[in-house]
Amino acid sequence: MTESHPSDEKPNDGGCKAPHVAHHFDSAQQQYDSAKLGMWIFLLTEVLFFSGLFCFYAVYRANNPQVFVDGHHFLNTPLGAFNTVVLIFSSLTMALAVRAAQLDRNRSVVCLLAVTILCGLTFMVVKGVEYKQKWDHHMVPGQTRIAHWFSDENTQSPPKKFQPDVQYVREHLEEAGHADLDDEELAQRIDNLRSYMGIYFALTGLHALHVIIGVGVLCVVLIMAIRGRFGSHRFTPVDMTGLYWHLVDLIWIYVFPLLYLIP
Amino acid sequence: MNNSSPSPQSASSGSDAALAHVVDIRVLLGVFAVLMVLTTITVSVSYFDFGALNLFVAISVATMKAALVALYFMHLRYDNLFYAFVLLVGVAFLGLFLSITMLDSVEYHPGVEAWQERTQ
Amino acid sequence: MISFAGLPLAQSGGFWLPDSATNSPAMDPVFYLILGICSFFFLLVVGLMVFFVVHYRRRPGVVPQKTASHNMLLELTWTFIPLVIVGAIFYQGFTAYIRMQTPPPNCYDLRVSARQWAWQFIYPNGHIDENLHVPVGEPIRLTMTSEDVIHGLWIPALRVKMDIVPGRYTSTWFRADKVGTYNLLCTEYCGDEHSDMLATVEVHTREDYDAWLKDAGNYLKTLPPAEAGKVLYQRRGCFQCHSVDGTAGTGPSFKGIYGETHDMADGTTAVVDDNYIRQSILEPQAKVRSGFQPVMATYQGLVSDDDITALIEYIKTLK
Amino acid sequence: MNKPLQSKSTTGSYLIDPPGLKSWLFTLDHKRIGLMFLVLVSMALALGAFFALLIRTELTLPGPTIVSEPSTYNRLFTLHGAVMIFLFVIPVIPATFGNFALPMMLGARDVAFPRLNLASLYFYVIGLVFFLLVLIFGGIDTGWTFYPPYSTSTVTPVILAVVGAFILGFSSIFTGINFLVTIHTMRPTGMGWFRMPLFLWGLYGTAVIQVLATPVLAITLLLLAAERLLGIGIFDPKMGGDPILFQHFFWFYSHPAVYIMILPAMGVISEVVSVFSRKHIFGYKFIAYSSLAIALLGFLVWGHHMFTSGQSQLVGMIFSALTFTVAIPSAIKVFNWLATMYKGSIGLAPPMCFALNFIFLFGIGGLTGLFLGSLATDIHVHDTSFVVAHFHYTMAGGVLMAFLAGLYYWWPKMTGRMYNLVWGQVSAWMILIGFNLTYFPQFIIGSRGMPRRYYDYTRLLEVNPEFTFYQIISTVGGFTLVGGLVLVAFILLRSLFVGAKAPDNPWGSGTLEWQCNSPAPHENTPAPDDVGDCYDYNDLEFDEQTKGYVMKQ
Repeated sequence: MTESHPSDEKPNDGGCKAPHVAHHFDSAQQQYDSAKLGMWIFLLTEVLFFSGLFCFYAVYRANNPQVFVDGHHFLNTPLGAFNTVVLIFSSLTMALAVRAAQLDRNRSVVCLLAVTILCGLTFMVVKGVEYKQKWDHHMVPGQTRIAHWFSDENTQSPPKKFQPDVQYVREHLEEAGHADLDDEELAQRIDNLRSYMGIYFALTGLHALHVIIGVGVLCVVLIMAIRGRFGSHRFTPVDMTGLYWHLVDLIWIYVFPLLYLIP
Repeated sequence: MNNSSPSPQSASSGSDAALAHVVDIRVLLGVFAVLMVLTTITVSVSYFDFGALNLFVAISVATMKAALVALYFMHLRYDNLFYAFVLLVGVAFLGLFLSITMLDSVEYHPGVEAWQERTQ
Repeated sequence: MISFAGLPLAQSGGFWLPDSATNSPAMDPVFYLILGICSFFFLLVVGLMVFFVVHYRRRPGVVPQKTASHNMLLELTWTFIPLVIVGAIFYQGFTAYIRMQTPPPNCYDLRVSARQWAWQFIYPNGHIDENLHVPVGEPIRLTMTSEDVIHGLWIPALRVKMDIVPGRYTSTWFRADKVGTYNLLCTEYCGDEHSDMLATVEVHTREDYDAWLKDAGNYLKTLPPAEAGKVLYQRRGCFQCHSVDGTAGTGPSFKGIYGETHDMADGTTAVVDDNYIRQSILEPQAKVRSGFQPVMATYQGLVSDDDITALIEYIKTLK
Repeated sequence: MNKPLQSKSTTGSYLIDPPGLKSWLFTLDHKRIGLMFLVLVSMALALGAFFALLIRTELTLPGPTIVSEPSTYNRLFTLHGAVMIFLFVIPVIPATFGNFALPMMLGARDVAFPRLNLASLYFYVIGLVFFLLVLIFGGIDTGWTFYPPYSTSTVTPVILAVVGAFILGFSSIFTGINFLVTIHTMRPTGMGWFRMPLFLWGLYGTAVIQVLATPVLAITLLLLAAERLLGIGIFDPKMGGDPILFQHFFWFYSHPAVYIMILPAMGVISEVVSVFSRKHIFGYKFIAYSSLAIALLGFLVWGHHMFTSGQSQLVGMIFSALTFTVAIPSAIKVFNWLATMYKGSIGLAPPMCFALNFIFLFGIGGLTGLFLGSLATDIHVHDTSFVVAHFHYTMAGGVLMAFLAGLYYWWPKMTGRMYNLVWGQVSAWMILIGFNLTYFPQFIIGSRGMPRRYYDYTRLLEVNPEFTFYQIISTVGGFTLVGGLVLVAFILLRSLFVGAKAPDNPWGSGTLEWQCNSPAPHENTPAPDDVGDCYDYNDLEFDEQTKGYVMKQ
């Protein structure tokens, strides 16, 4: 938030507006409606932002179904399901927080926001565990490059290769019923896995980024709630953050079955 | 569109009227319960193979869940219809983008396959 | 130097389109149809505009006359008339496109491989050439792929254009009806030497074509290795990046390179010997000379052992 | 009916109230943000024009002339394209005149989210800095379209440019959200949707595209960066990706983006044509609806950039058919402008001169689009100078002319100064002539065999000896055109120092922003209860004393 210069504070029409209504709005309702419409349009941009990834998913899946059959064996469905529950629960607490704010129950707002934040953090921890598993088996595209950025070596950047742990891949594919793969076919399948892992990390990574941003915004809102900034006529920040948080949930509701469940 | 946009003067009388609908707590808890049931269903059916239906079932359940979240948690059911319109525009454009791009890539895919066969 | 040949009077073909070398230029009538429609509407709009500006210019004492601020009938008219016209243009363009894109069943098949920044046309007998030679009056189908980035094949005289995409095949077809030599250019921007990625289309009679093909495919057997290497150097497009006169291009010059020791980008040194040249052709990224970018694509599977031997012999002769 | 406003604002000019540098840097006043955008986009225009002159000079004669290396030339045309598109034509009219005039035209005190508006300005500045960094690190050579796999394999700093464009996307989205919400929720009681000035309809259509299309560009650029850095196997065929997919992603944004550029330009022309003909705009609803139609149809035609790219024939046909539909709303607008001029009293002040230039040049640009939308002819002229000429006629002939028309039109309200009208007309002629000399020859050489993005055409001369002649004409035109732009800058900057004080309503416009003092006061005057018809000029008469228009007594 930037500094506002003095004349912004001057109510323009003789002070009949509530003090939290900005100078350029006529009424609290107009201000609230504007914020809400703005938020929905922002959510619209978010939907289209993710549309690129869903589009890539659809195109790649339509043309290479086998890769998805192979690929989804490498994801941990129980962890994904757990995260789904966590995120939906956090949506509930968020919705309850908005309700509490509308009803002037400030202590409930604080508690419910705190629970929402905790759920968001839990989600991130579980996501971290999943990512760690992938990293340990070299399943991240361009992993050597990433490792190189964080190392002290001052050599040329290594090529962007995808070289997962062959034994690990073989075991998983055997579990999936591909017991008798010769080396050449295995190499081919590993090669194809690159795009699958690419879409996995792009989708879940961008989603996780949204969760992190959401948690950050929630923390700010929580502090505002602790300071007693909200009430039945001024709950816009809680409401808007809630809409954003629900959208993040909404996207996960699609990501989860598309990546983890469909064989 | 004129009527669906939030009207500036609807509450200009003062800040006494509530800004937005307050959702009944039983509705919120009920929606959460249904969402949990749907999650259980979609996870458990994933252990059975329905062939081409897999995708259909998963997307249908996800869409039901998404609709519940949007209608109740995001208040669309109680709010100005225009917000729902905005969300649907997003979904429609996603559909447009996805369908034409997919149509094209499926159409030209034989050229890619021929190349892959030759080089492998 | 500005020569007077540069004046547009010297242009061949019509004012807008170059000479056509094919009797089935489905495109040209559509082009002139659209040109006619465009010219008419442009003159109409600008004519009215100029007339209004002159006739209704602001003068003292003259006030604007009141006219209707809308007229549904008039507006629907100028909505539907253009709609019908563009519908007609679409239909013309569409049918011509179908004719341009549907190859007849008995096409003569050639393969094209594009790379930065050279063309390789692969003939049925396995011969690879840097120019496109075709027999006159026969439908030719090109099946094309790229080894590195996207290129585009354009033969203006034949009204043929198609992008060449790595990782897949694209194809196009044409029939040249006039014996002669025509330009073939790359139209999809592909890097430094994009504007130098030119080849010619040589249209022969069937007999000449057969004779050329027989002759062209045989040079490895009929010529001494060093001379065959020189032909390969030309035909495989090595010249695009590697000069033989000592000037550095995208890649090092071949002049006097054989037997020298050079610094590599990774800090090692290497002697340019038979093995090094072989490796540089098959795995160009393995040892890149310092001061040059690792941009060369591999020729693995595109050159035979005999080809490489001939090239090495040729490079040895460049003192 | 235009009614005089009850009370003129008591605050001072927005230029000096509140005073101080800090008050400018942290301002939430839409007028100041608009003015700062004007300065920034003009700088971007100057930079882009500089690159353009280098390109033109290089192409004048065959062989290397002033640029000795093709790699330098490739960087020049890439930077010219990227700077002009991302930093100039996309933001120019919404960010400058939109920001300046939109709230005033609505009679609102500001846009709905003033802080977001300021953020939009700073995101633009950051994007600009990224492009300058690209310049410092040697420039990129991918073309502004970033097609992989070239963009994932070239050694130039593509990531920097991609991040820059990504950030500029945010700037654009913020403006779009702001305008949509402002138009929806902050219209005054008396102003229904079809009482809005048409410029606002143009901005509304633009904002719709900005929020719908820009996010897709953002994700595309992120994926491109990931592909280049890590190889996630999306666009690069060597990693299992599909380069055509990138083109779909890219044009899903970039085709609608040309309507982001042209819709507000058409809005400016609608205002100017009506005001300077002293006639009610003809067919208001058709013009308003055609803005929305262009915005929506613009999303259905992206594949016409890909007719020769390896796109399937089926999809090519679908896109060709849809492409032609988008020609209709543009044609409607042009006919309506002509009908507005009919029986008017046409004054040829500089804004109107540029509006006429717009109709002339955009007419050529739009009509030559028919060659490119038609499948058969596009095969031949795709990726040639013909295309270059076409989009310069629409983008430069359209957006740049509308920008200059709007600049001359709103300048008195922005700065409080009048400029020399005669020299303004001279600049319009100079630009019209220079423009046609530059780009018309490119149609001819394009259809005769000159590809675009060519550093050198020596090897084409054997078949096409006439190219040199046309290229020389084109370069002469290019310098005339840029000379005209310099003249515009000179005329306007000079007016700041010696220009007469501007009257409140120098052109006799009926829209609300002209009802306040010039330069506009810090505090916008709220709209009256009955807004009236902004295209009704009967109540206005010229006042010799102030040299401006006032309400009839």
